[in-house]
Amino acid sequence: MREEYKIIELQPERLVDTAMRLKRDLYRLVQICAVRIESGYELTYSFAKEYEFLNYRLVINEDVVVTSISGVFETAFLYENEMKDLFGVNIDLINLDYKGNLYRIEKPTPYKE
Amino acid sequence: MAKLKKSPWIIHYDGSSCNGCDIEVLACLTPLYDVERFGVINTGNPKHADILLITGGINAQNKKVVEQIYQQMPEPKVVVAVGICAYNGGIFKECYNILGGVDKVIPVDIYVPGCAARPESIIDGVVQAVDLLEMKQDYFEKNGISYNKAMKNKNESNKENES
Amino acid sequence: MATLMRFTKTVMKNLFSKPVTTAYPAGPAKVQERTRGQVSIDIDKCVYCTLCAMRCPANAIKVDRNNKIWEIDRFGCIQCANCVNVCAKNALSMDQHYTSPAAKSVIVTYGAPKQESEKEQAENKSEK
Amino acid sequence: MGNRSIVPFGPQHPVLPEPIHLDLVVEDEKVVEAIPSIGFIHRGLEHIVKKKDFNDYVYVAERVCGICSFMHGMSYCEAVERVMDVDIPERAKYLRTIWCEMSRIHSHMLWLGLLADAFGFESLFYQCWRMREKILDMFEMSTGGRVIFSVNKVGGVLRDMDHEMLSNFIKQFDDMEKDIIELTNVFLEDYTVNTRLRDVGILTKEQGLELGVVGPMMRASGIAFDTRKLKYAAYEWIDVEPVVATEGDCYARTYVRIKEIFQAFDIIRQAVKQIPDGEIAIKAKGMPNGEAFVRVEQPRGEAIYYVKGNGTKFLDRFRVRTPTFANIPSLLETTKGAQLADVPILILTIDPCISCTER
Amino acid sequence: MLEVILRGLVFIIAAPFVGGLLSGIDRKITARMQGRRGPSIFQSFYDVRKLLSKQVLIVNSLQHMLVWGFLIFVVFTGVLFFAGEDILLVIFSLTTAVMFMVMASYSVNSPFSAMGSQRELIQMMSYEPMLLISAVGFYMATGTFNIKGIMQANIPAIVYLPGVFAGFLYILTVKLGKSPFDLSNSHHAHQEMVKGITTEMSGSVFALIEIAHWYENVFLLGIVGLFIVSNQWWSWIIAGIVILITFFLEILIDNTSARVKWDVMLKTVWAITLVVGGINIFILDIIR
Amino acid sequence: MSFIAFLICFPFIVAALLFLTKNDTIRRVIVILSAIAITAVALIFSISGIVNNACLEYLEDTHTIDQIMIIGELAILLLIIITSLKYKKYFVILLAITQTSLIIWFEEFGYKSHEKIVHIFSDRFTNIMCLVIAVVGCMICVYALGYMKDYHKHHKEYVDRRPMFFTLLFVFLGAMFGLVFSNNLIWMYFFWEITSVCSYLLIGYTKTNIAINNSFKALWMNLLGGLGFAIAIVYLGFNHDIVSLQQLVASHGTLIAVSLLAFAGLTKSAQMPFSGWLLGAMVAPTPTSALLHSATMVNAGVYLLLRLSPLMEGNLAGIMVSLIGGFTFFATSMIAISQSDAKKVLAYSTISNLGLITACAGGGNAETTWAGILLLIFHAVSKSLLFQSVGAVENETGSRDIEDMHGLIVRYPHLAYIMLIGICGMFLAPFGMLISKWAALKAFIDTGNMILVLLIAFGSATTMFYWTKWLAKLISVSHRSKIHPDRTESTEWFSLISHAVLVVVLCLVFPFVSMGLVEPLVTEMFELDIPVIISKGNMIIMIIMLCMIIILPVAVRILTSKTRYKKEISYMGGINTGDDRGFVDSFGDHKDMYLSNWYMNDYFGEHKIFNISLWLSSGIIIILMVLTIGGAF
Ligand code: NFV
Ligand code: SF4
Ligand code: SF4
Ligand code: SF4
Repeated sequence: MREEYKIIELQPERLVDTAMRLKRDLYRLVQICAVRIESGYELTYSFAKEYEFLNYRLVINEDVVVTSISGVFETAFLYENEMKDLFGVNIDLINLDYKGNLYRIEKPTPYKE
Repeated sequence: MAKLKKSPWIIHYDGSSCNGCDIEVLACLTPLYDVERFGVINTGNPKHADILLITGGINAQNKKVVEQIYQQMPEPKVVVAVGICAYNGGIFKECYNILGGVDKVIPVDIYVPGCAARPESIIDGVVQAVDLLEMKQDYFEKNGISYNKAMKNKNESNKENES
Repeated sequence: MATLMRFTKTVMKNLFSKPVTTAYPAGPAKVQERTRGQVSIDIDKCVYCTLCAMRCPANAIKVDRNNKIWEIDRFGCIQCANCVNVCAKNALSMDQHYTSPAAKSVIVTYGAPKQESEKEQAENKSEK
Repeated sequence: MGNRSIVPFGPQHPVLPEPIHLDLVVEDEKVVEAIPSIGFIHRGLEHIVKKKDFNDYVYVAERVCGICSFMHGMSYCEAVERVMDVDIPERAKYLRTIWCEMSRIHSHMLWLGLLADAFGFESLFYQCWRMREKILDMFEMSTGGRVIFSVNKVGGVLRDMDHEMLSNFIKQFDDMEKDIIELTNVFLEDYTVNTRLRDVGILTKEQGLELGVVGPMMRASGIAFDTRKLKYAAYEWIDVEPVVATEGDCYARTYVRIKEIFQAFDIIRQAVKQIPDGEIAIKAKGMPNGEAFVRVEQPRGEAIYYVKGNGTKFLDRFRVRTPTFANIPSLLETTKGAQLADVPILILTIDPCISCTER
Repeated sequence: MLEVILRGLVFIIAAPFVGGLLSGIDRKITARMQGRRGPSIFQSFYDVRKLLSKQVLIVNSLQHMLVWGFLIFVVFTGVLFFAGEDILLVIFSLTTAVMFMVMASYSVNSPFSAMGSQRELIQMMSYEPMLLISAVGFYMATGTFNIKGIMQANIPAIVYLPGVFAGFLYILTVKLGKSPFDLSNSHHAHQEMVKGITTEMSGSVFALIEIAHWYENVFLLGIVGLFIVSNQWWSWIIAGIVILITFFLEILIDNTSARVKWDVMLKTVWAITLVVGGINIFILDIIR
Repeated sequence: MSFIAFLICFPFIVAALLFLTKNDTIRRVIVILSAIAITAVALIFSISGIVNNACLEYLEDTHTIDQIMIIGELAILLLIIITSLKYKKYFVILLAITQTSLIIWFEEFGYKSHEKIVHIFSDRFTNIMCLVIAVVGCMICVYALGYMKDYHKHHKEYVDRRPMFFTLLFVFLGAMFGLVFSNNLIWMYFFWEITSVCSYLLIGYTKTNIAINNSFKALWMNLLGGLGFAIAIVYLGFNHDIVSLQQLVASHGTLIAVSLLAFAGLTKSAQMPFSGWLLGAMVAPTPTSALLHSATMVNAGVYLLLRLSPLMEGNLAGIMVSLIGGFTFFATSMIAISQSDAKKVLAYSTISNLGLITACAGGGNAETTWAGILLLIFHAVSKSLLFQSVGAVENETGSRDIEDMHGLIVRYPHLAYIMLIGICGMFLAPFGMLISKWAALKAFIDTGNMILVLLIAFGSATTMFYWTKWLAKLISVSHRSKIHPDRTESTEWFSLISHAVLVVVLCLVFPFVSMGLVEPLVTEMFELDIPVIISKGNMIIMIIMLCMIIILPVAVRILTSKTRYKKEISYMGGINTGDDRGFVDSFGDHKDMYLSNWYMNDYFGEHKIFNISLWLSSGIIIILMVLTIGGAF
């Protein structure tokens, strides 16, 4: 038997709203995960409240600019910096932006291929 | 004269290891293995250290750090690379951010194999390193030039000869 | 309640009992029955199928099917025993003893009769 | 410049077994600002799922970190098993649980030791690590490795522990428990230790939720959440109640971890009592296709594994979000206004595992 | 005069041996308390010999001079003490010595070393009053600041100065750099200040510091003895025993406490100084 | 006599001249020449006085002088009233009027034994004071030449009122000479008032709001002390028919008057509840501070206290003075820890040091007085040196923050060495603080004053802290910072170097100063043979220590000439960027490393300690004054 969880599709524009709503409802940000797919990226924002586990899925093209939710969930800055550095996802307005230096790697955005 | 033999002080730096080797290095210090009985102190300060125990491979970010720590150690000094990662990057050698083993940036004197290297192996490595230290010290006293530098010069002249 | 020097009892007990420190290197190293030391091969069983080499996550094994050479870089092996598990011929096993530290890697070759002796010597030396 | 010093803390620093760096701005010793930097251990190991057979990748996964190695291997397998929809034998689940909890004990003991080292209590550090050696011996006895076990595989485990071994372990645990009680009481009761832990680095429940902290860190702030209440390994058949403390300071975090050691003993006892006979692995057929999240409770807290397969033997994506990663922002929060001498302790009370964090 | 010189010479020659051995014994006992075998009791000598043979990395040459200053003044302090000179002078000379060390480690412009020296300064500030009060106590108990005079007392000073003695033991922990007060320099357990004040000292420069610490420790234990000795010969034996007990006690404290923060140190040391030392001399003043 | 007259009057004449001189060069010539003249005369006079052990007394028909003084006093009153009205400080007017009328009334009507007394006198103490004032004071004037030029170059916002400034400096000197030579208390009071007003005017030099406020603060506090002085004079005159210092010292039963005079001394030497004014004085250009803090102003206070010291043995006045002194010593040295402004540190250290002198004076016995006088000498010279060097550094670097003096030894080596000598002279060199602590401790133990013993023990620890950290700051060498061209004026250099030499020489000849000068003086004051305070052996040891410090650099050079060195950058966790000034920060960029001293504001901050201390010390003063006065009835 395994834990059940939901994956919910979300439009990038609604991301910040949703985050704010979740924050109001006392959810915590669990993780943000990026996956490189053919057309761009698949971003999963996971939130949890107690044992409930929600995943919001953004499927975006490479050039879409995603607004950072670090203004809402402070902790998001690490995930977002990571996605930016490793995948090259365009994320805007991170409150603590390492500008590509979170991981100082030789090859930029290795996951982008 | 065996001046260094009885008091090899180490500095431990974690390159990009998985911690496996690190905690084994630390385990060497603990009562069970107690390397202090050989006079080893884990100084944590390059300027006091004789032996650099380094675990894990080299990546783009820690490259400079490793170089600098090595540079800040006084002569004679020995580098002991602990773990497979420190030898050639180990299981991570295919990762995009692993440049390879420690010898990519500094000369390594002893490799301690194992993933994770066992405390006993690390002790063996340190014991070998101590002998090397003595050797380097003698060399320095005899020739007035540090062993490492001499070897480097030799390698370079070899390379020149080859080409 | 917070007390001063709460640790005294343990410390005094330690002081007056025998230290737990091992005798190593004067004494033997401690190993268990299942300890994964280094890979050893019964070369006679090996059919040079290269499966072990392909599945070795650290690429420590090289198998030359044509020349019937099975070679392992001792310093490149992460002792995961995957090769042991995948070898269909059970040619491989995990030794309890591990490779000694050295200034250069020990690469051991089996199979090809010429180099065997020399390299094996190297290995034996390093194992003392 | 006023009377503020700007100094680097790390990456090479004796109190940090692992490289992490903080830009510290301090006033006398009071930290005004601390910005962490990670990446000194970043290897990029998630990326090599694309190059390694998913069966062999478990050896990479368990080397995400040498401290919580077992759980990484296990969770990777659980995730792949979930994608492939394999249900592994119950005995394997129990074995995994036992190893999990043993890992937790070892990890917490290790942490306690490092904490002691960070506040300059050398003997205590040694004592903790000495206790921990016993667990390592048990690991070696049961898996053949001291820190990296390599006993997981997709479809089960590779090594069995027979009844004799298990009861031997239980007996040893009983002995150990006494010593550990004595030892951990020093952490909880010694005066000097208390001055270093109490009221240091307070994180309230609200802050905790906001910063998304996990694991003991979270529970020490009064949030009762433990991923072990979810179903993975054999936890669905085992009683666990999250250990909580409310103060949210370093003391509370120490308290929670200490209690978790005993909880782990308890879980192992339950597991040994309940463990059924049978196979320890089944053959997983086919190739993983699809995606799955798995959440497990690592010693440092909730870790999340994500696996996405594409029907070949190479996976598309493997990702772990490790507990330390989630806890780092709280480090930023707690260091503000702390003393420089607290910094190592604050770094340690999130129980950082940088190699986990940076992968 | 000759006697004074002789005593001084004996101190200069013997103290490093005693000090080195003491530190070796310290390490051995510490190891055993931690359940390990530990190094040889001559380990400190091995260490210093090694340090002397190593290359010296310096950040600037000023540092070397200042470290020498430290050593010379520590030795001088000890000589003054064992030659039986004035105790206030001794304390003053010790202060000067430590100041040299502080400056040596500050002069290198390195973060940890500089912070270490600030901490050393705080330590100094916290123990200094107690040192002075000890001297005051001696004066009140024996009527002289002169150490030779103090040693000739009919009744050992400790009879009058139990509080001051306790206070002195307290600051001794600070002076010896033992846990819970090993703030500025870490001997073994790791430290947020790396090696604190000795961070930038390597090779023979560091060896000098070690040697100076040997001298210093012998001298400090000498003060402990000073509390006990009187004009009776057997008091010397008791003094020896008390010194050994004190030494063991310090090791025990070192091994059973965490390092506290500087504010706790400052507060407690001053409080102890005030309460134990202060009350002691007040009472002494009344009953005199 | 003519010498004394010269010393008192000549500065006033020079002052008048300077007031009229607008030309820089002429001023320069005048100042230098008159400084030389004053110093020379003072040297000849004092040294011959000391050598001949001459104790001079002058009985004069002084009616005209008295009349002049009355006029002078009225003039001062007028000045105060006018300026106070301008700035609406009515309280000050009240104070001024009260005391001036009191004194004038007394002089006109109560002053009976007019002709009997000695008006001017000189003994060892006056000789010493005279030397200090002349040497240090004149050098400060010379220093001021260069300094003020630079000052107005850097501070265009202030009106250049240099003629006024130099006039005041010389008036100040004249007044100080007058003060120490006066035996007649009324005369002393007159000069006392002049110094108050002078300092008030000097502090207000820049005419900024803050300067004005601080100058009034100085004025009212000093006037309050003056009031005490005035009351004491009246009281003495009426009740005991005493109008001169010598009479006062010879008589032994005028506790109230002593208390009142001591009170005046405390205000002038900026002891604790009255420390505010000296701190405020910092706003003035540095020579002012140097003058106020070392040779003049505050010294007037402790001079008076030391004079009275034989009268304070074991009585309430003594307790008050020593308690306040000890307390000030401790409290202000703690506050000094939390300050990073060099001038402020110096100000607090002055107060603190004067506290120690005050405590010594209040101890009322020979040993402490001995220590107090020695400390006064050392303090005057070192403090003046320090102020001047801080001023010079400020003119060079534009900052007087100690933090900005990081690595001064590399950037401005000469200034740094000078400053080093100054700091060492303050507390490190074996003689400054140590001997006074020594003697004071011993004396206070002997007299059973344990509170003071504790205060001194703690105070010396805190003193050490702030000096050492400053010292350390100066000598921290960072790689590759450049030597900067030094543009300090020659007059400044002259003064700085002579001060530095003076400090070193004073330390070296300390035993002679003590034996030849101070010990006989104290013997004289207390009319008994003082015990050996520091034995010859100990003196030798101290000299050895001093020599060790001096020889050390050379010796170490020789000792270590064979060591194999390698220059290596400092340790920064492995991420140091190139040299020891920066590191790679969390964002992968270069960040400058910066090291600051500790200030511990949470513990020793001004806000934490100052006000509490004010209340405490006011409490002490009020209670003890009330007890004294109450006890007399
Ligand atoms: N527990 C744990 Fe890990 C994981 N996942 C964590 O941060 O230690 Ni290396
Ligand atoms: S060698 Fe193995 S255990 Fe050691 S760091 Fe590398 S992966 Fe970890
Ligand atoms: S898998 Fe077995 S049989 Fe095949 S090459 Fe390897 S060792 Fe030989
Ligand atoms: S044990 Fe693992 S690493 Fe070693 S050779 Fe076998 S498969 Fe490769």
